[in-house]
Amino acid sequence: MDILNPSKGKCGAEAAAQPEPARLDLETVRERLREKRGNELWRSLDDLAGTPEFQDFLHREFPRFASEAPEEMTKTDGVSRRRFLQLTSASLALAGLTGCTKQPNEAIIPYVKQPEYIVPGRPLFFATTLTHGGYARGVLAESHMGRPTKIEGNPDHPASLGATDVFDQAAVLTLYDPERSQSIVHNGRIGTWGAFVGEAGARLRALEALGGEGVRILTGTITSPTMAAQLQDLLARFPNARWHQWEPAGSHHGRAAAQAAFGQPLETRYDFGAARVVLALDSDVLTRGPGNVRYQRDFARTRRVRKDNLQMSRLYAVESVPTNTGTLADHRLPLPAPEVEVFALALAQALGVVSGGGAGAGDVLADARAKRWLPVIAADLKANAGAALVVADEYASPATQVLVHAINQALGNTGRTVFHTAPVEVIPANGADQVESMRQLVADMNAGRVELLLMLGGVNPLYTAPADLGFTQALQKVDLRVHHGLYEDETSEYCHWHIPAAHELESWGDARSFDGTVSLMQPLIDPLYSGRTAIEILAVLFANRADATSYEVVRDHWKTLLVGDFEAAWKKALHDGLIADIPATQLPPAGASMAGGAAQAAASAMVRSLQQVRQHPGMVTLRLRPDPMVGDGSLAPNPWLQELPKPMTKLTWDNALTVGPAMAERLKLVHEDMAEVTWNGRKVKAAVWVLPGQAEGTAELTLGYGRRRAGRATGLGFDAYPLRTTQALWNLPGAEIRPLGERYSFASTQNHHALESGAEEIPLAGNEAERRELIRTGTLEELRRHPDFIQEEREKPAPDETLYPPVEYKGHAWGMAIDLNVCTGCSSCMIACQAENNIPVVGKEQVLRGREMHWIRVDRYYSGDMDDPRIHNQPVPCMQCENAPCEVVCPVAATSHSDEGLNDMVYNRCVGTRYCSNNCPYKVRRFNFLRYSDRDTPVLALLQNPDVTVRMRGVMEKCTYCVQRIEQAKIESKVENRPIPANRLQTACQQACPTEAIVFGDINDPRWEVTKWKADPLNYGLLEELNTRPRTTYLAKISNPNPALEAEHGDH
Amino acid sequence: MSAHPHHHRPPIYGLMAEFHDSEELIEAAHRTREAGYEHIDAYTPYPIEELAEAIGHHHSKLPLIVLIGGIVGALAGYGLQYWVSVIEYPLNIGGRPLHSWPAFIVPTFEMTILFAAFSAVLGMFFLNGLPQPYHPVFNVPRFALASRDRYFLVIDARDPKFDREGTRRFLSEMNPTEVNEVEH
Amino acid sequence: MATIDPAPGTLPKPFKPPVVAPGHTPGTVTDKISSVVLRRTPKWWYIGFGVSFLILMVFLVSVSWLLLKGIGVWGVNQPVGWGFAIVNFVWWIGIGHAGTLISAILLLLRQEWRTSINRFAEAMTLFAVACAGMYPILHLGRPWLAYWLFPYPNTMGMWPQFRSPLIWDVFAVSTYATVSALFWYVGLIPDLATLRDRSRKRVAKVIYGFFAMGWRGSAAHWHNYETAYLLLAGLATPLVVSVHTVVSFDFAIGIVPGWHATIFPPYFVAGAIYAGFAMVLTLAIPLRAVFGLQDFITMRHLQNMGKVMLATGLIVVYGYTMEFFFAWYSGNHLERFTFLNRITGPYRYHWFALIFCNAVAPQLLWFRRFRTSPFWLFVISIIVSVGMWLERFVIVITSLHRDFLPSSWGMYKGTMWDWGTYIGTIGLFLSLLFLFIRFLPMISIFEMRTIVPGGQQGGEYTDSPGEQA
Amino acid sequence: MQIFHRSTNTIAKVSIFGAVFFIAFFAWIFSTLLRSSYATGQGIVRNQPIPFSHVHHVAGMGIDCRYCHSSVETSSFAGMPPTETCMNCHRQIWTNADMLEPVRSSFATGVPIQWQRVHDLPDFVYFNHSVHVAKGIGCASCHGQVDRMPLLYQEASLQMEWCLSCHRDPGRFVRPKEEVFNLNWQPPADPQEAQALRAKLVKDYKIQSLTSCSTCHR
Repeated sequence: MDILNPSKGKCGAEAAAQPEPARLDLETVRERLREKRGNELWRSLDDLAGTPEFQDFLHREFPRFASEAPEEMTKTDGVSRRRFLQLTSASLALAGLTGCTKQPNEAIIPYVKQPEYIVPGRPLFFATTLTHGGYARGVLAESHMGRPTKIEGNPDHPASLGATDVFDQAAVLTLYDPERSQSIVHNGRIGTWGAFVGEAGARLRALEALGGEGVRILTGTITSPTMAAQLQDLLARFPNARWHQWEPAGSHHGRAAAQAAFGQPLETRYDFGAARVVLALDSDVLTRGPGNVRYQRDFARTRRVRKDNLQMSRLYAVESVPTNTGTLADHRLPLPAPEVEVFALALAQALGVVSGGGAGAGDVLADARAKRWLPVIAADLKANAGAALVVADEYASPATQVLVHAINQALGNTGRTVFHTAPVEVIPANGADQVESMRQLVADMNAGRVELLLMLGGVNPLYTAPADLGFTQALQKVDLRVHHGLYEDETSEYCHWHIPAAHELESWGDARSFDGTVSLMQPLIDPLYSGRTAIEILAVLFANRADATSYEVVRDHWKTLLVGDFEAAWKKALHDGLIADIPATQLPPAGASMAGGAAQAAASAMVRSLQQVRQHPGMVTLRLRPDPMVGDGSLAPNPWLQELPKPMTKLTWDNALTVGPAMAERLKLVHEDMAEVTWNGRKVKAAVWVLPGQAEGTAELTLGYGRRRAGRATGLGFDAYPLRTTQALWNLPGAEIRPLGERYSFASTQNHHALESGAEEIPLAGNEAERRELIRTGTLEELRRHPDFIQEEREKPAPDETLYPPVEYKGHAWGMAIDLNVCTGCSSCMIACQAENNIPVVGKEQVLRGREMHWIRVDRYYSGDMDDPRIHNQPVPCMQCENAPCEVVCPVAATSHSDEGLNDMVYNRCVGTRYCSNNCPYKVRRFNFLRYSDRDTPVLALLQNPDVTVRMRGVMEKCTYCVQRIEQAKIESKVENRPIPANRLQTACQQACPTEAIVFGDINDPRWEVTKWKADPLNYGLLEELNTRPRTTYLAKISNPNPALEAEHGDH
Repeated sequence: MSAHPHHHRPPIYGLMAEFHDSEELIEAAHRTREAGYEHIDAYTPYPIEELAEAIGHHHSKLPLIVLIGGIVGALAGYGLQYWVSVIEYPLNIGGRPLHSWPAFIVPTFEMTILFAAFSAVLGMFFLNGLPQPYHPVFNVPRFALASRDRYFLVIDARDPKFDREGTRRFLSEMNPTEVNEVEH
Repeated sequence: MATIDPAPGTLPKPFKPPVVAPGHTPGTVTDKISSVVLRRTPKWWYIGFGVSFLILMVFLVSVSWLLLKGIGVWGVNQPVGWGFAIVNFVWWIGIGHAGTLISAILLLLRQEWRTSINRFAEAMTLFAVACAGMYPILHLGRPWLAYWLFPYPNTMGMWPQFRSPLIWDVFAVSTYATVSALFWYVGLIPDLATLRDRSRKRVAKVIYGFFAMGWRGSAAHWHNYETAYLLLAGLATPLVVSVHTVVSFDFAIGIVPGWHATIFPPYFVAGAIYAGFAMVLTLAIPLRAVFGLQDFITMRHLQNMGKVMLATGLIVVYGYTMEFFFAWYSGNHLERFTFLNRITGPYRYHWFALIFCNAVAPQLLWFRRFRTSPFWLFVISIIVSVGMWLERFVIVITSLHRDFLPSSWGMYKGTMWDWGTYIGTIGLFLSLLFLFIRFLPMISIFEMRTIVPGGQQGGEYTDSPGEQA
Repeated sequence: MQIFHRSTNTIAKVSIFGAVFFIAFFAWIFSTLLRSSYATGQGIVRNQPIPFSHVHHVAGMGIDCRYCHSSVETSSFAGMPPTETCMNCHRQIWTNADMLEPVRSSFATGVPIQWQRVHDLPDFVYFNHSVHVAKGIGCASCHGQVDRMPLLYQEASLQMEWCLSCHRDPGRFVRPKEEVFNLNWQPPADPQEAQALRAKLVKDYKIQSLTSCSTCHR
């Protein structure tokens, strides 16, 4: 598959644009190597490395490499570990061609000076930081001989605690993405840094006299203290310059609500660990937003039921569109989007937060069930006042969020489960309201008041700006337009200059996480594509530090703040990846007293809007939300994220207009119909996905698709931005949806063929899953009354029910247990596995044929009423059956059992009969139907994990329990002659899982957590009755329903 | 059946009588044997059971050969599987025993058949001395009809009772359509 | 097979025509049959062969593309890991069985009427097996490593895994192919001798002579020959039964509901004979017309084959019934679901078509009117061939597409390359067949001689000129 | 009439009989080729940028393996000496030998020396030096008497059957850990003694026979 190949046309063009064809750049190198394969590739890369052009090229692109780095730098941050040519020495471990008997010649390229901390063949881990929407998450980056190959969570970082979300995992692929912009572009031709600094600098000097009149800087949300300082200085020197922020998927309403409630744009964060009862109002708080990883971890800990701990928190979800959070809810109530906000109002009334309470509470509610639920929930919240938590959707209307703030305050949750701090982001002088800020900017541009516009950090307003502002036209009026980003995009096309950005793994920098913690960013590798950081650009342009590196800027910034022995503190900070316990870095906790009457005002505002809404029943509210995988669209070019099934729809490579079954019927729409959405005269075409559990009167279309200029992502899915205006960013009441009579085909990884095979497939699948007891469920009550009820349901055949003599596993016996009770379906495990195990991407067309390659998948089942179904998530890796059906049928013994009970898969022995896959009841085996692994793009070879074979066409592959990690741990223990420390060895999925839903280890050894889990009465195996004796088992999904609502529906 | 070089070589290979009817040939064959001729052979367009006895060819050794072939095949087949799965590279395959004899039956059976079939065919060639593209009888032009609808009796010149004239007379008495001398 | 005719010798009853039309002698039989081979090549042969060869080219193109791009050009996927390739494999192998059955089993049962059809039935077996044999190799992800399925000492120290039904297949199918070839060749030797003696051209004489190995019809030779032939028949009989049993194991050994059934071996074997006889009819009916061999392939043969089809067809239907019965009776939900899914699921039309072809249509054979009409027999035999292909499709695909975990359900559709490969092998089959009928006697001459008057049973002697062209 | 000459009888019989030997012969040729140095690269001297002599450095100067292959005890990869290591000595001695020009220029320009791989396993095989060393398998057991190789070549076939030959019975090659880097170590001459030693080491070093696939393939 050439899914990751840059289009050759483009490269050709750029090569042609080279001033002297004799000189090389990465493109040409790639061109030369394009037809090479595997080992051969490395050889030729080495040969090439000898040529004078290449040396010359290195001098230009990687000056630090060619001339040794200053000793001081080498010591402190080990620049030399990131030298380019070392990458080629990866040949000593790089997985390449399989299956040939005669080895081609290879070269070994040792260091010239070997850094003392590098042991060739062993990875190093560096603490660094990745940001999403400006917010930081501390991570550890695994580096093999200078090649970052994998991201893990940083256990010491409060936003991670060792876990990651899908975006963290995907970062390494973006780093190497050959489609990243690779050279400065000036009016469509290759430009040079010198020329850019010349032109922009000249312009600035001219404007400096006018105090920077006409200078505008547009960035995303910025939390970096260093950049904040830079911008401050800058605005001090250029008082008339303006800095604008635009984060398309930022928490605009959150800020507005805080402003309304507290008079300042405070940050709100939660402590799920302290909450006994949680009410989520249309909010996917557990898997969205900057704090999600931490929130999941905390929440999961309140839900982990074990025989020795029969306590768990209770979660209510009132939502219009099913969310991951909703799948965990003990009670889930689907309501139309506007009605959810009304529910907040009703609750406020019921709790006496606003008037209209008492007996009349709930009258505002239209839905009968909501009426019944309201008092119960209110009572439950009251009963747990102080240990309760009401969470509003960060995209919900400010009014709703104000009410929720008020409710939490009334319940005394504030300060216990809800916390307010000063804003994490840096607020520009012109206010926190980014929408307003954009309006100003456009107004200025239209008025011709803008001469120089710097768009830093990959902002892409031409794609993301509110549609009613007319940003595109306005932009043309700016004399000098500069765009800085990882990719050439819609915006860069309209700019005079495009400056390639350095990836965060190539950059020095800092940022704050959701709780304000300052996290440091250090590069794992020199910029592959000569990218530059925003910090550098600001320094060079505005601080006249022509040769400034972001390293120096960041370091200098902290020199002033890190008290005591700076070097020591700095080293520690770099080592930990964060700057802790230094007052200067803490965010002042805000005394969050609500402005009087704010709640009442919000309430009446909502009542007003309510009247309009209720006027015409049957009206549709369209929700616009960031896509669960590609966010606001900036991640669209990342193939891992594109192919990662979206939790609810299991859809890949597309977004969809989701509607509930009932509404679909009403609007005469079926799955995969094309429809036209109209709102305020604005139109968008999109294909329909009928999503069980989505409330009547609510449709959702995610942002981030329909990119017009995004390389391989161009044209995927449907662009929702044209509907998005400054009046309504998130919820569009009064939208019309009209069938177009055209069809579309979605590539989904579950029940692909809902139509082709009869639209009934999805409910049928759900009910079959229930009938086959794939997901065993129960309630806390049952469990308390009868701890063994799961064990008694099990149909595990007794050991003597087989003719075969039992196989003894002495020594280690690897096994895994998965706690369905806390799995949110966030899919971090899937993408972590993909990164760890060199799993290829196959593309939409192949997914359509049902050939996706993920080794672990998250199965999602709906059962019951499709308008209000029970929704379950079930991660399914290889079960590593002791009586593996796959092994018996393999004619060449390509899959067999290890002494430790692993179901080994030997790629280089496999001939590809696919019999094993047919005979696998869990269908966890994956086959390389075509040559999926991209070996044509040398830079992508750098991404491969050298400890895992890259599979060739025609061989079977599957989850190995990360056998490379197991073997590494065993070897270390043998070399050091000590046992493997319990619970230290983790699989990739386990390590990434935010909810600690997966444990792995030696089930022969009671010290390991997994052994305890398997001994728990909730433990059961999938399809045990087949006597496959799976080593992977599950803990049943236990819910904690409110007795007062039991009648509503059975055990969830 | 082909001429033995060591003892002295008679001038001709033998005498061939042609009959147009199987009955006559069988009759003739019996009489020739009774007359004491040992080295005789008969040629027919299709198998005739009595004829074999008539010319003194009683039972075939072929069944024994095939039996041996079959047994060898069976042993080889099972032996191979046992050696591979239990001795050479014992692997835990889906928790099944190393010596999964029920699974080994099929290949064993097939090997038995294969070896037996080969020994049947090769054995037949061996016993019949085939291939033998050259044979004196082909020197007689009429012999081409042996593969159509004519029946031939040949008395070998090496037969102690053979006498070029006497034997010719003896054959003519059984009213064949023709009697020919067979050149070497 | 109780319906088939009484011991040889008894006079054929009026409604039961003889196995050879009256008036034939060893001579006429010899001349008639060998003339088909020895006379100048008729124009239609070139046309027929040309067309088949073109279809064969479709095969070559499809296979080249397959090897170039990978198995992904076919429709196979997760969860349906096996598609057309395996369906076609089982289909062809099944067809092959009739040949061995006719030549071996009917020989042992002393069914003399087999004589005039066994030769090309055996040829059909060989060619069918040749077609079948390619699929297991082509359907591999890495076909160039197919030799790893054979046990041979190698530098990896690795050996085949003998618990896998696929290895059993390797042994069964390769043995079957070899034994069939031997059996066929041994049967040919006397006829090759005949052609050697009949042909006028030097080249032809040399070639036929070379393969005839100097056969001269010596009584002693005939004796060993007959013994060998009988023994081979005796070996081929259990072999042919074992082969389709093993093929059925490919499924029965698996745990997939719809595969995991003890009834598979018998009903696969029956199905094979069923399909095989259908194919024999499909070929015999046009051939006898074209070459005017009605004298040798008489209505009696067609009728008997019709009866065999009816009988085996009923066994197959019994098989289907039992599958469903077991599914219900076992009380196993997965089994029940699978079979319910066959009738009501997305592939229900395939299933109904299969029932029509294999269960309904052949019931016409109860009536002599259809049994004795070459046209109707031809039509029915075609329908049955289609039906048997559908049967394998239903077994392979519908069982896999919705198995244990609903999350992994999928659908399967053959691509143009699947079809190309399938139709292509039909081209291969026909091409080989055309070459065969052109250069070898399609009816066993020497065995025919034994059953005509003037043959072994004696009878009046007719003199006929030596050689006639 | 006769079609074939008398001689054809013999020819035909002989060729059928001979076929058996013919096939056997080809099988033999094939398996020999697969194990020949053409396929395995055994004993082939690759031309290196510098004609480095292990005889001189190991046998002559008595330099320990680990001086250059420094990560052999800690990593899967034994390690190749950085130019620096060469220069440690060659700053002082042979400072202007032409032979060493590549080393000096590498050190000057910072462009690494490119050695041709001698021991190269397929990419789907994961060999780990550290654990073998830790279990008392001597360098010489796989690399042969490197100290007698003026120019290095591959001693063993490195084919899977070769790996298995030891993994099935590691005892045969184990030696005391302190002797691992001694290229000239010999087991005790007396068979009983040698056997006793092996048995002891296998026990002390907890040596298992690992033939599971994932031991080497991942």
